[in-house]
Amino acid sequence: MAQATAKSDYQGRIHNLQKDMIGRYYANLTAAAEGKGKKAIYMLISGNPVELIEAFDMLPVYPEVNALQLAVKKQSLPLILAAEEMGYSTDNCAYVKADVGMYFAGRKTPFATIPQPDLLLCNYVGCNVYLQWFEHLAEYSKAPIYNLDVPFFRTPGPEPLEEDVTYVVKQLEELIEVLERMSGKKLDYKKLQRIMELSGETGELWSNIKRLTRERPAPFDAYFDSVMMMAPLYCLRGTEDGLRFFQEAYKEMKQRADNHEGPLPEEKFRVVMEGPPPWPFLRQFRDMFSRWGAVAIASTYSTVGGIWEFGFRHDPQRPLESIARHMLQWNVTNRNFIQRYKQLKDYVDEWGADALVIHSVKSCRLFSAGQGDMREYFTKQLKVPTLLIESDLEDPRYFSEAQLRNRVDAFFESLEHQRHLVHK
Amino acid sequence: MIYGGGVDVGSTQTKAIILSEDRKIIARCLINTGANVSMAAERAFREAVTSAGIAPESVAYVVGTGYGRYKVNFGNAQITEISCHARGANLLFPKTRTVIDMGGQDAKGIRVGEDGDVKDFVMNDKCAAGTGRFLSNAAETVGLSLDQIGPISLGAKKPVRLSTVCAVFVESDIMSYLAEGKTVPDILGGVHNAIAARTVALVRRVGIDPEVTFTGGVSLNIGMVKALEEKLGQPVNVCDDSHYIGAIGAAIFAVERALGGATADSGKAEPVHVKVPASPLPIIGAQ
Amino acid sequence: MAFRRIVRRVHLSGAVKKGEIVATTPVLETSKLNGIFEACREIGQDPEFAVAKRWLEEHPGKKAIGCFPVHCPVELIHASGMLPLGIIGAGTQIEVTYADSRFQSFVCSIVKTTLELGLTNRLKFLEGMLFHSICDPARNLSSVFQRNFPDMFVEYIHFPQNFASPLARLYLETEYRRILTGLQQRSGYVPTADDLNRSIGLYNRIRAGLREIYRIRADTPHVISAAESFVLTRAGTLMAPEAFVEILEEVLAELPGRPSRPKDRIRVVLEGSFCELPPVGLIETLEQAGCYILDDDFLRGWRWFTEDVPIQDNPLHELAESYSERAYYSGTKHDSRETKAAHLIRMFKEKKADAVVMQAAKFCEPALFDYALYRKALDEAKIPHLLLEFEEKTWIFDRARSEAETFVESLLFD
Amino acid sequence: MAFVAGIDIGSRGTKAVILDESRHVCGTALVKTRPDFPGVAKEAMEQALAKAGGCMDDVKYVTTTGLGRYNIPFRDLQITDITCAARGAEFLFPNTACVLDVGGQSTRAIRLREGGKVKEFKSNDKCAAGSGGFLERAAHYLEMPLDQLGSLSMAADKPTMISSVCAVLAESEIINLVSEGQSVENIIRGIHNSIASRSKALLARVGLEDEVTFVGGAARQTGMVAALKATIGRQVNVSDEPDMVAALGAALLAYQRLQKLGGIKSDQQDPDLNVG
Repeated sequence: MAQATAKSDYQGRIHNLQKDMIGRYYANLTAAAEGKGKKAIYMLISGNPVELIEAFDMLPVYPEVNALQLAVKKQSLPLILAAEEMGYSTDNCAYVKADVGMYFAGRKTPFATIPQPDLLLCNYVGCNVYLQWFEHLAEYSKAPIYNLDVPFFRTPGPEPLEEDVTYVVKQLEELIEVLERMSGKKLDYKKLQRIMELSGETGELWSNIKRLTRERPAPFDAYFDSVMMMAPLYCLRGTEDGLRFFQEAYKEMKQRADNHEGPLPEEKFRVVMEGPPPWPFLRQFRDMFSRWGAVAIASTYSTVGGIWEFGFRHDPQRPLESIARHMLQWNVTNRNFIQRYKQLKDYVDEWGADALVIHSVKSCRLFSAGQGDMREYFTKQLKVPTLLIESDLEDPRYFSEAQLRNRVDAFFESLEHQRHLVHK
Repeated sequence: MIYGGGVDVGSTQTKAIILSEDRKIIARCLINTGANVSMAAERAFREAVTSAGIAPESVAYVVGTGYGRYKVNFGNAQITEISCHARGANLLFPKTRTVIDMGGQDAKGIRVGEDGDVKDFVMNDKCAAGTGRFLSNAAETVGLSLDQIGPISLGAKKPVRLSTVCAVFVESDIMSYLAEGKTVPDILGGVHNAIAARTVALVRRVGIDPEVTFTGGVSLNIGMVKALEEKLGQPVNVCDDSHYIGAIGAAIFAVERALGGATADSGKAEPVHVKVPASPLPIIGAQ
Repeated sequence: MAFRRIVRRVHLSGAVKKGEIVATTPVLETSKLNGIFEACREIGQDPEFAVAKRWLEEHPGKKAIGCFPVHCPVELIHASGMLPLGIIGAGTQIEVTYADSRFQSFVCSIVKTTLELGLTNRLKFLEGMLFHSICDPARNLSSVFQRNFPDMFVEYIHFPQNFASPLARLYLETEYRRILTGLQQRSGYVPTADDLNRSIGLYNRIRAGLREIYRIRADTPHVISAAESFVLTRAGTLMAPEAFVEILEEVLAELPGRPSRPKDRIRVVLEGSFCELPPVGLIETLEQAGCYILDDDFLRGWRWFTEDVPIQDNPLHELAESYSERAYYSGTKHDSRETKAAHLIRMFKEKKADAVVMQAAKFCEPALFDYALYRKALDEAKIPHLLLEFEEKTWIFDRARSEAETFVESLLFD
Repeated sequence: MAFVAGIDIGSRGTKAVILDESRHVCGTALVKTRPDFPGVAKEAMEQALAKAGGCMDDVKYVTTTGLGRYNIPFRDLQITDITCAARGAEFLFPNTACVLDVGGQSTRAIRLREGGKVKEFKSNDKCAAGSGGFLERAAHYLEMPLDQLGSLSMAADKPTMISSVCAVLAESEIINLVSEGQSVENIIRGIHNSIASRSKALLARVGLEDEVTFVGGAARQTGMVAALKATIGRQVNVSDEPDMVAALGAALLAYQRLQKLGGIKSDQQDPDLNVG
């Protein structure tokens, strides 16, 4: 039984490194909250233009990261309830509710004190809830807001519209003016280029790491272990620290791959994971798959902040344009379903997967609304065994363990049975 | 003679089946699950063994299934009811390609292969959970018992349309219709149609190939059988053992494992318990 | 007169299903107006779109484009010689049996019923569908349409959200040009600026007429009920604008002479139903419970502008400009220049209302998010408010009725 | 002798309360709701009248409430059960600031104004479990008579956590807890706690203040009341017949109307007289 699986003491070198670095990041947040730190710029993970913020020596704050961290630490429910008492609906995104609850609870968390925003930079990439979220934070904090309006990647071609790129670049220029007013100093273009360089190399390493999971066994779980590497990718991208982390990470993962080490003693099933994980029950959820020897070799969730494994790199020669393309084109949230289907299919084919698992979360309709069609497409059209299960990424009330386990067990039982038949 | 035992621990009822190696049902037992699940499982099994008139030892292998499957402590293995229903339906109706199972907690659609293997399956969405509950709430609301409503629903002249698939709020729908003066048969007709429509929509996701076998406790409800056949536009297999099918499937697995030389200690339907690395926290802050 | 024919056709089409609470209009059943409203109600509830199909039969070679709420630049469709239609779910008219295998139980009803219309081949008569950036489910719905109906022209319009910047309206103009190019490829006709201005003129007339209806409602709510103006507006989205403008102006001509008697009701402003359509029976339930609904955001995107779109030599620019400068607020338009709450309270005061009713569709995130801020602001302004959640596919309103009645009781017996 | 009556036709039970000319409660009755609402209402009213020692003709004014309020031909007036519950609670406990009504179907929090009038109210979300019906089913599943739930709940040492908001899913959660071998006491207390916390959320929405009067069938359960007290940390009033409160409110409003219409001589009323 899931409970029976022993907690392993596996801790890679990068776990400690990550712990230190992110620890320092949170220390910076607390410092800012106490007025002893940098200016705090609230941003959203999807296609975040963190490079610009770094260029102005300002501090990126990600409400999403804070919200998921609260969930992981099992702190989210009371905050969600507090928000619902304020009038938020049970059907509203629980990330927002946890964040709002935390805001009114004094912004104190077990991991940091979150500073008030100096600027709400709503880099609205794909998700409409982002707009409401920051609209509400603006109302509560009275902080200035800039809606960076990123048109949805809605055209069939491989490239976004030129008008869209120009539109976003022009807005980035507006944003630079805003940041210059805030900081009282002009943008240091050379510095920005250096940051872009760092981001470029970081992206290169991250891409190489992600392509390692095409090995058998995959050296790490591209869903449950990737999330550990995502934090530095968002909070430290464009810094020397960030680059160092990914150099270490690549070394370690490459070594594991060369030694044919996987996260599980035996890799029985290779699955592609779609959708965010249930943060409040990450362990229980992972165990449901581990006990079947199922390893995620790719996941769309690890591309919400950007898709690097298909070649995108930040370009020091064209900073604003490549930031714009990162936002418009190279992150999963700004892509339509057809494009996401393609991405999943590429994972299944190039990474060699046995099945697709769709974790449908109520909170994030950007991800989930319509995943039934995805199931339809993969089972009926592509004949890829697909499991669709429902819970939530933040709200523990929507996680019914018995039901989930039942579905997961049944799914792998049938995959196992199919294999026996093939062997016969 | 080798025997296999299947124990299906459901939310409300626990069923046990003893199967002989030639796949003959030699004993069945059904009791209420009640508050102590492992005890219910054991009692059902023991009573089945007794009525089979064989020695408990001669049951070489026992498989537990259903929600309480992990509570079948004396069992050798646990297998989900999805696999078991497919296998059980395959024994009773070998031409089965689609299984529709309506239980108290879940509704399922299973696409089944020639040898009773699960090709694909779907289970109800969160908000359409509790088919059995939907019916018993409806029965309660019109003041009838669960086994009465099926036959009565057949007398519907103009079945009503329910505005909800929610087992909790079906009550208020029914109350409103009663307030409007709709007849009980028409309301119950509507209730059965609503569930049938919802279930067919669900099962369509795995594709509906004949023959269709209707399993689970609700399959004993004639009103539901008729409503389902109407919505499907094809007959469905049902038999008196329909609500035992989970246990039967479990017993088949048990016999197979027993004949495969597996014994109480070597049996492994359950996946091996591998050592799992700790899920690294996405962000390791101060802990 | 265009209208009589439409009425007869709808009756012939027989595609209409009753079963909702019957309207209790404050006048004699025999009047001409009631005939119009009754016909409009039936047009609005016809899942087979008989009126539009008949128009297409009468105009060989013409095509129709479906518009998903909230907003839609109907002028672009009309000027390229096609018929814009409001495809806004199917209410209680059809059973959802395919669409819920694609969209989960936590997705709002309109998304499912609209897809159901498609999956049951009821939208085959359309050349295409236009969606736009209102919310995440609608966004994904456009993709699901693209995958499931490859022959259909499915476009997704990006409406900018950064109105603080002058870039936004310039961008919308280029986006309109892109949509127009796509439309004219399908219609085979390249509209001139004059064509566009003619369409703008026609829809200006319609929108002005609707603004007048709403003015009359606000001043003399007993003369025309919210349910009536709703069915009228909805019918207008399902027929040729040339035909609708006649009906509209006929209604406006008839209204002054309409016999009616003011009732003892509370005066409310309704907000939150800008996308999914509330069942007519629900609006009537609210009115029967004792509310005069002075203003609402039903079919916001089809009434769209607070004043006429100027007729100038660059129509696309004027349309874009109007959206950023002269459009009604809605839960899907985020304008940092004035908060939605401030806007709602301003409207409330203009209308001299007693209370606000937030009528949000179940699972509608934009409306439900707005409620949290509205509630805060309304409490601070000491304005009584009631939240009602609805689903288009309900026809039993006991719960809403008793909540509305209680709300009215609590205000009346003050 | 002249009487007024209040009848509450609820989803599960139909309740009648009879007041006499001096506003004494002189008869109450509870019968299970059947499809035929007028019949049930009449039956309840006759039972209550029998206790009051009167007959139908003595009843001068009938107010109906609950979901069947429109279906009673012999009513003089229908009023929603929220308004009635508020009025009844204020009559029983004059200092009531908030009313929590946990009925068979839904849970409502009501904030009062002076005179037992409704200031604000909030019903539970369609998907939020925590109605009396949910308790009944849990009891049925745990094979416990409903009236024992309360006392059992008091015996809990380690209440379990029931997190799901949906009654149906909460039920499978309960089943899961049972199969994990949790004690019935702890599970029942867990249920009571979850209903209490949901109730607190509703009360907070309308503005939680002293004193809270708890009405509806669930208020009969000591364990439920204890859980509520513990969760909101405030004074909780419960009358002997908490499920009669809406019917009582209806009767009081009937009395008020009849008085306005001059059906009752003002010197006969004694507002201080109290029941409960």
